[in-house]
Amino acid sequence: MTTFTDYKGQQPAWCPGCGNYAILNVLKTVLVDLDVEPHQFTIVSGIGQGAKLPHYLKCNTFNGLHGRTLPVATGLRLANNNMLVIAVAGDGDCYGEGGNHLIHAIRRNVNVKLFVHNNQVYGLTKGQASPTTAPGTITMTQPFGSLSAQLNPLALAISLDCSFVARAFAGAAGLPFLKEIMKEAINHEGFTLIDILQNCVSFNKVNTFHWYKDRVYQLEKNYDPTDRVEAFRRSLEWGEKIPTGIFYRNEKASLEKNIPIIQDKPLVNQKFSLAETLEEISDFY
Amino acid sequence: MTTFTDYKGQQPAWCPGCGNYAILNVLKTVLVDLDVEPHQFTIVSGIGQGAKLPHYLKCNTFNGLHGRTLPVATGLRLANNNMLVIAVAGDGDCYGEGGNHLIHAIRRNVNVKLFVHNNQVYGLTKGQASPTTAPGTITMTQPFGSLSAQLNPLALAISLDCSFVARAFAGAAGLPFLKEIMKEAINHEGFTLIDILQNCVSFNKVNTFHWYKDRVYQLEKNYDPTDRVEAFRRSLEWGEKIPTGIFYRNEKASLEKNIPIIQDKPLVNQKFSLAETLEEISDFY
Amino acid sequence: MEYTIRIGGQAGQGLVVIGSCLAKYFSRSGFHVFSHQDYMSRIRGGHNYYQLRIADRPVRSSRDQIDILVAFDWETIEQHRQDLTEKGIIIYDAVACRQEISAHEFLNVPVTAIIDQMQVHKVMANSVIMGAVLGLMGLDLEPFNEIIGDFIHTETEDIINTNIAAAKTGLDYVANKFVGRFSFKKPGHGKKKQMLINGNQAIGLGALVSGCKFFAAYPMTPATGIMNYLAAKAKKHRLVVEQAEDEIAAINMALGASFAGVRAMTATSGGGFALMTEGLSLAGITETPVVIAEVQRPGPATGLPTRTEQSDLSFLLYGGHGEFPRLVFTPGTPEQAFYLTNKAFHLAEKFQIPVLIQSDQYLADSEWTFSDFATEKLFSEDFRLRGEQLKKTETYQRYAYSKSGISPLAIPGESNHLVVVDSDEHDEDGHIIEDAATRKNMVRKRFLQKLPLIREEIASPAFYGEKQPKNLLVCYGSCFGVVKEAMENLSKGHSIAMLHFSEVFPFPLPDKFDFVKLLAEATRIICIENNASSQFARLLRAETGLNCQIKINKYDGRPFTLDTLTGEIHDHLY
Amino acid sequence: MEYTIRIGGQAGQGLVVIGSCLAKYFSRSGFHVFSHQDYMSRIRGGHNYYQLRIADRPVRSSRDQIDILVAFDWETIEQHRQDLTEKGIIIYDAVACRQEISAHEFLNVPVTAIIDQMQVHKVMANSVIMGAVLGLMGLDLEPFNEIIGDFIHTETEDIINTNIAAAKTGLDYVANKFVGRFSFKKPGHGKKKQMLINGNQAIGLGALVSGCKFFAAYPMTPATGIMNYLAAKAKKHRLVVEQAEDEIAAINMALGASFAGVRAMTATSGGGFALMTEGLSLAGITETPVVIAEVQRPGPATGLPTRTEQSDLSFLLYGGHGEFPRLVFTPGTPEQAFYLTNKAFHLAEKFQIPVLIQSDQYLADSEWTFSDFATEKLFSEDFRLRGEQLKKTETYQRYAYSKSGISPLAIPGESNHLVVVDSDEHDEDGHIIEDAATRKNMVRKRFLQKLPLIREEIASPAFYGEKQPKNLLVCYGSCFGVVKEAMENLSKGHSIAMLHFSEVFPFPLPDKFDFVKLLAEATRIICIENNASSQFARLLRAETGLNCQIKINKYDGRPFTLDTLTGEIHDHLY
Ligand SMILES: Cc1ncc(C[n+]2csc(CCOP(=O)(O)OP(=O)(O)O)c2C)c(N)n1
Ligand SMILES: Cc1ncc(C[n+]2csc(CCOP(=O)(O)OP(=O)(O)O)c2C)c(N)n1
Ligand code: SF4
Ligand code: SF4
Ligand SMILES: [Mg+2]
Ligand SMILES: [Mg+2]
Repeated sequence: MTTFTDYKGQQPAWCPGCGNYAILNVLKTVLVDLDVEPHQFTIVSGIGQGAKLPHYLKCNTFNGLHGRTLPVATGLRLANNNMLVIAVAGDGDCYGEGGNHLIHAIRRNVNVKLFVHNNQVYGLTKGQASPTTAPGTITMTQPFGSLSAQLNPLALAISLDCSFVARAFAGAAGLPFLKEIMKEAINHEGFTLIDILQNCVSFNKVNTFHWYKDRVYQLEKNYDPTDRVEAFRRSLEWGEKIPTGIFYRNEKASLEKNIPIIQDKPLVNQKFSLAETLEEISDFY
Repeated sequence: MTTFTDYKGQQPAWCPGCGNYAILNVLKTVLVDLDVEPHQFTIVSGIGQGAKLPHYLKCNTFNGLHGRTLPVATGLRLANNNMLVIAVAGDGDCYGEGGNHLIHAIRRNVNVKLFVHNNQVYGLTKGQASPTTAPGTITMTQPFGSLSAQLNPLALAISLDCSFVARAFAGAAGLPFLKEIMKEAINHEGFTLIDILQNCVSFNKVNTFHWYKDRVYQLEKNYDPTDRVEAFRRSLEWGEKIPTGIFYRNEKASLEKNIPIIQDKPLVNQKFSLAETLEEISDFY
Repeated sequence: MEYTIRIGGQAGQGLVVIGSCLAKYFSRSGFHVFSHQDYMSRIRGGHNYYQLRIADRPVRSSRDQIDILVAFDWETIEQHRQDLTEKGIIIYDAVACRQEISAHEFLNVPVTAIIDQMQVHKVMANSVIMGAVLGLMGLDLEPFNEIIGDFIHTETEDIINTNIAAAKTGLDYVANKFVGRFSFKKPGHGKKKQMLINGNQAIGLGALVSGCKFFAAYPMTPATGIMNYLAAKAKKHRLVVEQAEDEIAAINMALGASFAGVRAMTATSGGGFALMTEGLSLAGITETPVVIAEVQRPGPATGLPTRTEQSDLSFLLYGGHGEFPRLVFTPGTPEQAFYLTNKAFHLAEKFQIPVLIQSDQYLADSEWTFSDFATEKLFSEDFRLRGEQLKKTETYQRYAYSKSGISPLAIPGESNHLVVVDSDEHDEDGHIIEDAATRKNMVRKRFLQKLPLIREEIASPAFYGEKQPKNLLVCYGSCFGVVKEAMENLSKGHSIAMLHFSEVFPFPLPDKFDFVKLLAEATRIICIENNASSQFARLLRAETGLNCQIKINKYDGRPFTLDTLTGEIHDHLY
Repeated sequence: MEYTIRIGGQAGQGLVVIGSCLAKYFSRSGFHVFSHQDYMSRIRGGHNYYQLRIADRPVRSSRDQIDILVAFDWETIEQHRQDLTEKGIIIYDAVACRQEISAHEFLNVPVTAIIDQMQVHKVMANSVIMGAVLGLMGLDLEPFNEIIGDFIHTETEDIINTNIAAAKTGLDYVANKFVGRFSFKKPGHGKKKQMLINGNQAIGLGALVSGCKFFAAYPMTPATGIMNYLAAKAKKHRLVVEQAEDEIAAINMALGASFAGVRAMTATSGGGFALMTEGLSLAGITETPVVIAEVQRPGPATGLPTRTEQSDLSFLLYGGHGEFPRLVFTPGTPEQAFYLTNKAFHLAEKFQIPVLIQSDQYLADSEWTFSDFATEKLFSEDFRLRGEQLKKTETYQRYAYSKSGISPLAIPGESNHLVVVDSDEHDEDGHIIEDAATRKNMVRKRFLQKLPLIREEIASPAFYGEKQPKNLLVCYGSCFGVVKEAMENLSKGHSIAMLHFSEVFPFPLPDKFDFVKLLAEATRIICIENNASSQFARLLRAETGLNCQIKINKYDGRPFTLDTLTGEIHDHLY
């Protein structure tokens, strides 16, 4: 049995009051409950405030490039499909710079757990609009206000038939729920997206902790997450009320399950035989 | 009044029987009907078979990089919002390499007409799986068959609230309909996506001309393209029957309309005053 | 007369407000200022500092020792105390630092108490501190009162007045302490104001006055300041500033806009530039003018996002596949950055090529003072084929062959001539070709014929010091200021001079000024670079065959400082 | 004895089937073969050709003149007729070419008629033609019958037999024509078979025998052949071959797989490499082993997608931001490509760095014959810290300092040691840092300390010819074969030798073999490159200060051919 303190990492460099602290702590409690030891999983992240998370936790870590979290996680899973792989990204990281990888990781249904720290802003670079920023928001680089429609990550994922699509809020009331969803995601076989609403005290003065708190609610107990069209309909709710929970799930085989040669053991544990490969030379005679 | 021959370009290098010929011809008839002179529009394309189209037409052309069609088209529109800009891309070009740009061009709602020549394969590079290739398809580079879910461009666009989303088939029966849709798209203010089913006689032996012909049908006359959830539901139809037509439209202001400084005249026609800019130096004293 | 002030504390405590406001105070008052910033990649906490050097003569670098240390926290005192000159003073608030120190160099300014007493918001602490600093230097609050509003982003009278009052309190508090310690002659108000500008602002301003109408970029430290500057001017000067989804989109948008007929630019740092290299190559084959500012930070990969290095030179020289002409400028001061940005737009359009301006975090964030920018020197020629002239052109081919290799650059849509550009190899009309003959002609047109003409536009390196030096210092880019001051320090008693390269590629020819001879005849060439592998020395050898016997490198993410560098050079002198 | 056969026609007419099947016929029969392909970026139509050179001694390049031209259409005759030797023959089908020519060198083989007569599918035409070619050379159908199946991708007996019959008909048809024109001694069946392999296959095979387990790439001509080869072997040898959504994903996937503990690779061409440069830099700072094959085509941008050039050398040497060690190999033959790919995996893992293998379309598609590959020379060491050895390691730090700069490379998950890698500057544990001291130490560890050790692994350039040559030819990569043959042609009557560089970066040291002295003492250095700007000559000067007096360049998208190059060199000889 692991304990909370087993996962104690570096001292976070986040601002006091940042929603990232809550996500970090919830993740630790999930790991304790699932009894995953630090060496049994890897967190892959990019660059951004949320992406610093693995340093503040004890785990195997690949803290790569801004936006490139998912390809790294995919390569890692294909080379070792026994490793639990969690991808941590920001909204700019994953929906902006890395948007193409999100689309295709979902299509692959690679068994990666993606947690997006969605603070609706570029935090680390000091407050530019992100794909999820409310239209009209004026920033240092959006002199006429953000002119693009707000990206709806849930609708996007559902349109791609993502096998697990959820939203949670990293706030006091929402934390037990976030924990529950994280557990579900980790236990789900296939690609899972959790869009986590996270307040940024320094740069997002619109979508504050209370802004979220006053709006979020949980999908009904009897909500059926297997109905794709209904899931899409619900994913469009955003405004006075913002639903949280598991919007859509779809039990289909993961990418790894479809690759015959890694069913007995992961690639990383497969012995290489020089002799066998040398036989290929005969083809050329 | 322009005539069909006014648009005669280079000799196409496409295979005999390729669906691209039909698309090229339909586009010419549309231009004739709309009486757009060759110098009054620009086709931006990337790299692929479909992307060679502008050379086979008479028009201003920016034949750029594989996958980068939409950013070029966006920059062009922002610099000259009087120019009709058509973007021509392949399914690999636009949904694969260029996926991120598609997402964000839709969010911007830049007034670009995107025509995707979707032959569900990488043609120019000789038959690898594209994002729209049927799962399981075995190719030279997909030894275990294509393992990714088939990308549904319509559902994706609808999830992003794209202002105009359509599908057409580049086959005899479908051609008048394709023409109609192209016209609608060009007359629509905002970003428009037409996913055009196009047969590739050389590399797509599954989705052949007849495969499409036997499946496509037109959305009902009374179909309401303003209902986003319904549009999503219909966009999921793919199999024995494949709907074509305008799935979704949404009359919202284009990106260009939201930029105050280009409302009187396009950027390219605005005079530059050195004197005025030099006044900015005083800020530094 | 010169003094160095360092303000240290945590991110978010207002160091930049104090530092930049003081810098402005002194430049307004006619002093020369040089400031540089040292900050972490975080928004709150940690340890940052802002350093200002003030003098009655031009200053171009930072000193190692400090005369006044403003400490927001105990860590600042611990980290920087040893850098104090023996006359130096540490201004601190015993409450904020959680201890009182009796040592002679400590001056406890009870900021917290003053704020409570005045019953004002605690941000006013910044003004109290500024007042204290000025008081300690025996100065008054003029022109503090004029400028404070700009730095706290307000025009509200009473907020400004409260700040002035707070500053006054701080000033009065120290007024009769350490009197005359910093005997400081404040120039009469006749004294001409100096302009104060940093590297990023200079590039932004340079773009603005060059008629840049379109700017697309993806935020990346330390380049974002350029975008911030231009975005702030967008409304007034009618620019379109677009934040792209990624750097690939940024450069392709710029190319689309340039194709349409407007002057376009993008800016980024190393990682973003990596993503732009394919687009750079596209600019090359399509002959589309574009200006790219690359503001370096230490790599590889994410590296040290908020710090400085000169480690991307080779990447800018050779980045992008295939062969095409490009220009690479490496300004050494905000003034050079301003003029070279203008020259970049000028030559990008004249030769229809990509032009790269390389800066770094040190130059980007450093403020320099200048009496003024001579604007008559600015280029403002329009090379586009447009309007009537275009309409009356009989036949038009985007890539028509010519002796110079330059083909007419028409505006699409303005006439019935078609503008066709292609990333594939193409013919004069811009259509795809595959034959050997056309390929050869196009490589010649686009590359080999233009190259010598482009090269003629390149200025010789700047030369300072003894005419026939035994010791010749070589540097490029942001090392200019510190190397020049070090050279001046060492010129007494040594045969020394320096060459600074701000237009590095194509490499300058020795025809106008034979710097190659100078190098060949020097007993010792000392190359000073803010990187680990002496990339400029490598370029120099590739171009001239000459080897730099001594290489001084710094690759810890920090800029060279005057005193250390002077010492280091001294150890190597012949 | 040597003959050159050129098969010309449209894309999709089966030129490659005929060409490669004939190549195999001759290599199987013990002849030496060199083939190269010239094709357009289209799937049907246009004009392509496939050229084979057959001899009883090793051949390494293509001739300008041809002995047998197989023409599928009239355009082929028009384009290539003038390249015929005076004894040369043109095999054509008057029906297909829509005209009959009486001229002596024309041999009308009524393929269409034969096919109709035999009432077989028209693809059999290929076999008829192959039969005719063999007949003309006075050869029989052995071993045609053994191999034809592989080339038409069938094992079905009667399809094979019909093809053999078709070939027989073609052979009989020409049997008594031009008898003895190509007096051809067919080696007895004792004669050892030769292996026939092209550059892409050699890199694929090299990866396979080096234990490459993960390959991710995005299709791009002319690199796709590497992916095709490995994908075909995926099932049998248990590789994961993943087609990425773009090149950025491809290299990042490879890094993820390598981090997990398997040997990983990607391949692309110039434009794709441009998109990988940020990931390359990531490999650099994270010290993650990875092998990247870059198969060049003429740029810039899309350029000429199916043709050849050596224009990305500088880009591979300096691509990627920041400073980190890398290796760049430029094989000159499929055999070198095979061994250097193996060496690439070996050194990538030994030093935990990215290793780049640069090829080009010419090398990728050219088939060479070799008696065999000596496999005992292959490296097969495993440098990973895994299993028991890892478990019993007391403390583990991914970036532990060491004299060599190399830190233990552990497999994550195999023990309770944590493996932490970071694209930010980091400490020995792999966690983000910002302090100057750690930064300095890490740059030393990962870059400065490893560099000299990596350099020791670099082989000297290959040297052929006169020991103290007046004329010294210099080349690298795919120019090897043609330069070597040209040098041999010119060696009679001239003081000439050549240096070929296949391991170009870090640049070889002159310690083992003093090629620098050799260059310095040569009267004339002649650098031969398949590009416009002599990128290798530039590297040579940057490394040695030496200047190549003569530069021979080719940048029309085609490879050098033996006769033309020989002449060109001859004009420059001292
Ligand atoms: C290629 C590249 N471009 C830009 C950056 C600069 N950058 C670092 S983080 C970031 C965005 C941060 O926003 P987000 O992903 O939402 O994370 P947050 O800080 O809000 O948690 C950017 C633009 C980078 N590191 N690399
Ligand atoms: C950066 C880059 N990667 C890869 C390629 C090679 N490439 C050219 S076209 C193409 C895909 C073609 O497929 P699609 O876009 O569907 O067009 P189609 O040929 O099927 O019409 C690829 C991979 C390229 N030109 N540039
Ligand atoms: S800037 Fe925002 S996201 Fe970043 S640490 Fe501070 S509060 Fe959190
Ligand atoms: S390969 Fe396919 S898409 Fe390309 S031209 Fe031929 S038929 Fe058309
Ligand atoms: Mg964010
Ligand atoms: Mg396609």
